[in-house]
Amino acid sequence: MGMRLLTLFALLFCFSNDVFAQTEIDKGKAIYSRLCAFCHGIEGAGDGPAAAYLNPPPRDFTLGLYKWKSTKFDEYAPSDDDLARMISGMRSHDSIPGWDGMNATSMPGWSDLLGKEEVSHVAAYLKSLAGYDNAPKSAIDLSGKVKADSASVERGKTLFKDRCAECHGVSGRGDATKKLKDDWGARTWPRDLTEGWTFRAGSAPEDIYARITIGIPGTQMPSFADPASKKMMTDAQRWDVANYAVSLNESEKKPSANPVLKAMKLDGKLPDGPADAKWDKAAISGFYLFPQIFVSSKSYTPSVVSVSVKALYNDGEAAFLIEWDDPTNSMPWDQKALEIADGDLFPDSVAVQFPSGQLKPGDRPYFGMGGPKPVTIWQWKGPESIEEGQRARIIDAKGVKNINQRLADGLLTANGIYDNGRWRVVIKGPLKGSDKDPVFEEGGFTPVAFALWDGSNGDTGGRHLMTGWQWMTFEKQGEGPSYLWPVAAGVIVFCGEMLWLFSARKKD
Amino acid sequence: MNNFLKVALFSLFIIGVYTVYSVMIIPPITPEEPPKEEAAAMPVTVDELVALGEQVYNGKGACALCHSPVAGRAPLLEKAAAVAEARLREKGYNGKATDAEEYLYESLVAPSAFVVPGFGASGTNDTISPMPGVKDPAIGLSETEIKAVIAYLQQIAGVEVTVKLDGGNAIQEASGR
Amino acid sequence: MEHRLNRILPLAALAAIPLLLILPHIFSECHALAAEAAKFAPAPVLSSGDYPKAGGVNPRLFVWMAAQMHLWFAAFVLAVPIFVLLLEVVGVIKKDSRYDKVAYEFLRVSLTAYSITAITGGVLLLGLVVFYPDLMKYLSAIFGSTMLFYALFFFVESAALYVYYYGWKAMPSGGLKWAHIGVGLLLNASGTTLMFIANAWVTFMMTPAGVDIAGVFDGNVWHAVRNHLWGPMNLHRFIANIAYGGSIVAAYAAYRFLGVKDRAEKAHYDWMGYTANLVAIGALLPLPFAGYWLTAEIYAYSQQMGITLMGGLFAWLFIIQAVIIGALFLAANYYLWCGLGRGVNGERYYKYVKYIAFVIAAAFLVWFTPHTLVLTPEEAAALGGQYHPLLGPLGLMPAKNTAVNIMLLFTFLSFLLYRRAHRTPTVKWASKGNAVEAALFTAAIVNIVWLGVYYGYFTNSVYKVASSVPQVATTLFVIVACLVMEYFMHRKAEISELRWGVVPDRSQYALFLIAVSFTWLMGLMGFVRSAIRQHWHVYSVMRDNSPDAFTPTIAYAAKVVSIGTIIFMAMIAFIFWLSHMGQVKGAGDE
Amino acid sequence: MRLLKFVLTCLFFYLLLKAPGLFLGKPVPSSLIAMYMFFIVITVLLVMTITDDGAEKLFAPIRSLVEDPSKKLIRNVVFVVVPIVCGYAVYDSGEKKAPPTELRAVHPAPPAIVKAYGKTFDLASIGNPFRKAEKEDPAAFKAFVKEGSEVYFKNCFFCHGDKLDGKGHYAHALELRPLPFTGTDTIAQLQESYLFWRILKGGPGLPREGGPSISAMPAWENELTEDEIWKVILFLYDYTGNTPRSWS
Repeated sequence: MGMRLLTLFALLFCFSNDVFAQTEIDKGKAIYSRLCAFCHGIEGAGDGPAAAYLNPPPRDFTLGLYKWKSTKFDEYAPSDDDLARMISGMRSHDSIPGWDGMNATSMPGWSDLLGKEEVSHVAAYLKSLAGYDNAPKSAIDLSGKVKADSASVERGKTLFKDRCAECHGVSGRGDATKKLKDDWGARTWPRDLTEGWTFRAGSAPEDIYARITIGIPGTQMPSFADPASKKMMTDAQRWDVANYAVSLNESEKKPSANPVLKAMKLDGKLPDGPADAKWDKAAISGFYLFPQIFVSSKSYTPSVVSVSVKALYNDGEAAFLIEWDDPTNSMPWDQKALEIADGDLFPDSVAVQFPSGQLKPGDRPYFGMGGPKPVTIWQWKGPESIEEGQRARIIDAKGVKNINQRLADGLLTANGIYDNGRWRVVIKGPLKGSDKDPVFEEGGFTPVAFALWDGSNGDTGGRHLMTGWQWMTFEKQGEGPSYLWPVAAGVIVFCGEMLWLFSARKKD
Repeated sequence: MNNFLKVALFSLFIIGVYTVYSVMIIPPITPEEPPKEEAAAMPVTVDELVALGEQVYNGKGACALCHSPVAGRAPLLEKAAAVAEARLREKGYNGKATDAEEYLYESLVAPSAFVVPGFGASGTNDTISPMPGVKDPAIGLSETEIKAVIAYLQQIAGVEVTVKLDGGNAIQEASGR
Repeated sequence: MEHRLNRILPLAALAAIPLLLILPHIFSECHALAAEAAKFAPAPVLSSGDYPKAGGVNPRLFVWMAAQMHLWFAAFVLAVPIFVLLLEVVGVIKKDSRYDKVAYEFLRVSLTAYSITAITGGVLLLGLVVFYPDLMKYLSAIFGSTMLFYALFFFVESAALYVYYYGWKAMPSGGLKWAHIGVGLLLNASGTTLMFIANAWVTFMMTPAGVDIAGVFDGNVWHAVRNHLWGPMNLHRFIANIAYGGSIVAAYAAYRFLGVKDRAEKAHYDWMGYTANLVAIGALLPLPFAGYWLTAEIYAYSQQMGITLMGGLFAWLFIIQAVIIGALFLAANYYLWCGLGRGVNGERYYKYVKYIAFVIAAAFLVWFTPHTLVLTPEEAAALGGQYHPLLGPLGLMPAKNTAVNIMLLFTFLSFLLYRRAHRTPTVKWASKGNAVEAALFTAAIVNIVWLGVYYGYFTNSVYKVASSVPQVATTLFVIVACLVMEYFMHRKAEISELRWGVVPDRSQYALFLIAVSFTWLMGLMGFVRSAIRQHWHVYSVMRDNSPDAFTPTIAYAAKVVSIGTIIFMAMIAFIFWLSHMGQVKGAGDE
Repeated sequence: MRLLKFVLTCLFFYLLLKAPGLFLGKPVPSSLIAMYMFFIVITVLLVMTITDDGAEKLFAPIRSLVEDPSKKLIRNVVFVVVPIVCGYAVYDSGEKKAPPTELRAVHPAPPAIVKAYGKTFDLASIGNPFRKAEKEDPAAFKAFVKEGSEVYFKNCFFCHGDKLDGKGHYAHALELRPLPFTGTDTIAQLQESYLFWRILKGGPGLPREGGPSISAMPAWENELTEDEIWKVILFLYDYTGNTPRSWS
């Protein structure tokens, strides 16, 4: 009897590893087909029903190639920790608000639905799809971190110009000179390093160092630790570049939670172009963009995450300085733009939208080009040919199907400069010009919305990026608020106190 | 006097609180402007006529206010145009219409000509309709609008739209308003 | 001879009442016969040029203000005689001269108010005739005959008032006193009839009857008078007047209480304030039912008008109403709590006050939690939308019905404690009785909350409204059952004398709050009653095409009502001061 | 001491009202807190002043501050600080420049009927035509749900999210955040016909109080077929484990 039991245990012991692994994979598969298959496909080939509408596309697990791993460049597979991190969420300190998964992609973090164990089951299933069962445990070494002083940043800058600028652009805005594709054939764009909040796997120096050191497998981002590469850098050099990349981040452009565009009042003439020094004093506000996916020709693969806007106004006009990073200027005679464009090349464009005329409280036109209540749109359009140049137009719209272009001559001016991957466009137009134009009152709030066309991403007509109604305020002239009321309040209270005191004395 | 002052201040304070609450705390909602009599674009095609009818039915005519399953105050009209012909032969019918379209017109301007059982004004044993005539100033539909509503009713009932717009008449009327 | 007269007078006054009710019938019949010959014109169609302009005066504001003043004063002078008469009768029956003294004091006050009512009425008429001549022409073509009646009753009322007032001292006792009461009855009957007649004009403008679609009058004035809203409006205004009169009387007593030093006088005014307030709150309780009837009739006449009132534009106005009625309840309770000190046993109930207060305040907060929350963009972002998982359910009707019932129950509890503050039951089953009452309360609360929560949130939408009826029934049952039990329990109780006058001065401010809130609320609800006509003079018959035809916002109306309230309060204060002066002088003469 | 009790009681209720915002991330609107606190403070004050004795004790510290000669120093400090604080409060309130708050009903009343696909739908009586398969033919039902899931992931999930939690990858850019379907306070409270209407007519089809000008929900009648909408509704309930509200 005792003998038999022992044998049973021995047998169990022998098989248990395998048996447990098998059930883990099954559990993982069950979770996978319930939650993950919609994007990544039933077979894990990255071909779920949603896949066609996503950029970056969902990962194909059958290859076992992962972009965001922490193992060494020559190690094909990610570590178990990497897999767990990718499934449960990669939140970094600077991600887009509300994003709990892989930043700026459609991959959410699952830690709110799945426990640690379940995540590991899913990871086990994913590993089984690629055919490897034991993941490496070694991560790259972060101990050689170089302090981010100015010398390091300076060294990094030099290295960056030599090693990285070809793809990321000299200013680091991702204004590539090459058309890039990843191993699955999907279009990729070099990251705009001035927008740290769009980095997929974090924007801390360590994160960037990891990307430089490991590369991004499956894409043209190579490992700079690979001795076989001509561009190989030493550990310290890679830290220098990482430090420099961190310094490129323009965090003031990151949209805040509830941005309000503050227009500053000027006495004289408003600037016509973006180079004017008058812009320096105006406050900058960032706004997140979403692609137009409401009517007809929809856009599912946006190429710009946000716009930054400044505004100035005087008694009769308002001027907007709109800035966004764009890998190309989308000018059809520009060789680089033609090369990089996805399909047909259209001119870039940007537009500002207001409700027309006076607005009653709580009464706004439809944000998508108005409806029964009209909107006024000021649009700037990049040049379609060298001769034609940039254009400005005013559109009076009462819905997408009811659009009237108004003669903008002399009313609206618009002027853009493209420089190293960044558009800076000034649109200047009339306030209170006619009953169709927007009306503002000093100190008041008015809704405003923006739209953006990236021509090299195929944006034209209804296919574009946009914001919903945002608030804009026309700040009162003269610094600081009135001190009259605060002082009056103080004096009244003080008099009250004195009155009280004297009446109390009198009673005695 | 001292008491008077105290009481007066107290009362003013109470009034002040109510005022501040009503003026500053609750959200400002601006009522709609009084409607302006606008001459609508004259429908030319049948589709336009039906579209105008739908607009009037849900808007100016306020028909949907009562003729809806939620309100339950009046019969539903999805099949009204289809049963119109049969209504003429019903016992309770006391109008002068001779065909379906005339019947519909009549039930719009003189609703008591036939009252659908169960929907009469209370205490009239279904002889008088609680519905106001649509030419009534409270609703005040024009001839064109009434015809448009009939066209709309015929369309939702799935019967042929028989309404004909007498062009000259309609235009004349539109400019008259 | 004199003896016989004494008997005939009250009888005649009594007989006058049915006569008053029949008269319009008779009259309208005659009128209809006469009208057959005469043709009436349809309602005129006006353009903005048809409205005269007079300098910088805003016609609408002028008429609004004059009408509001007239209504407030009218409510006051109609309510006070009802009060006075009641007090006089009670005084005679109870043989207590206190009542008589108070009654007389009030009548004097209302004398001045009476003339001011007439003056404001005249100003209102002037404003209407000057600024809206076509409307007045149209209305007087229809109501001309009733205006004659109005004049007649005005004369009767005036005469009755003077006889009533100047005859007070001359008819002090016995049959003469009864004759005097008869005159008071006549005074009240004619005053109320006056109001009914005026109501007909107002309600005709909202729910016109007796005219065809073009506004052509059918000649029968009784048809026009007896329009949809006439009945409910009469009832609603009649009850509201009593509540209003009570609150003003209470406020007057409170003011005098604060002013006098003499103990006996203090006690007198304390008692007067308490009694008047009890009447005011008592009349307030059935008011919502009259309001429901009124609203139901509005819906029945025109769904559009009903929806404008309750659902659409004015939904927030009812939140304001909730806040004010909540404040009224809090004040009424505070007055009762402070009054606990009047009874010798009051102190033992102090410790319960905070719990009652907590429940009432909580119910109040639920009551005015709006369905649609006002959120800053930050809050909206944090909530991820406008829906609030915790507050959202409180915005719905079931929560509010539950809250109101709980509030009523606990106010009643305050009242029970107040009653017990000077009673010690002697019946053997007293402790058992208490236990039963406590059990009743607990069961009622559980039932109300359960009904509200279950039917409101866990069953299907159709039942949502259905829970309110059993809830109200529960509340009413508990109130009646407890009152009956209290009666038997305390029938032979040791009743100690209430220490009238022994209340903190602060409690009197609760009475001011009630009076001010009533006044303000009347103005606001009057506004909404009138505003739901929107751009019509006579709804659906005669359009308002004046430049002021727009419907004002609630904020604008609130400002107008506030200014009106302040003016009215100032005038009332002046009247009281005037009568006080007269009294002091009179006392000096004696 | 009584004054302290008063202050602490009010503070307690204040914290109670703040708690949902601090701990659950579901803040009570500040406008409402202000109103609640106004009445709470008054009620507490009322309760503490029903007797003269109590009122006297409550206000004694303040009275002595004014009247007691020995407290001259504190008095002077308080008398200077209070006006400054008041002045600052006024200054601060004048400074704050928040955009106007706007009202929006979450579940506005649906119309009685909607028209789409050349038909008229009576919202009070229609139901999901595929719902009956849930009991009669579970296999077919599963297939319907799967079809619905595909509709969802081709059209809806960009905003409403992989997890149906309203956190799609474009949600951060939308001013009105997309509605989550998880939890018991959204679709669990609604009938399927309500969802049908919302999907059919989208943001532009909302009544005035629903914020038709700002809702980014498209009107799907132009994009999806009737069956697709009903199937995606099946999926929404199935995935989140909610059951639709019914009338019967």
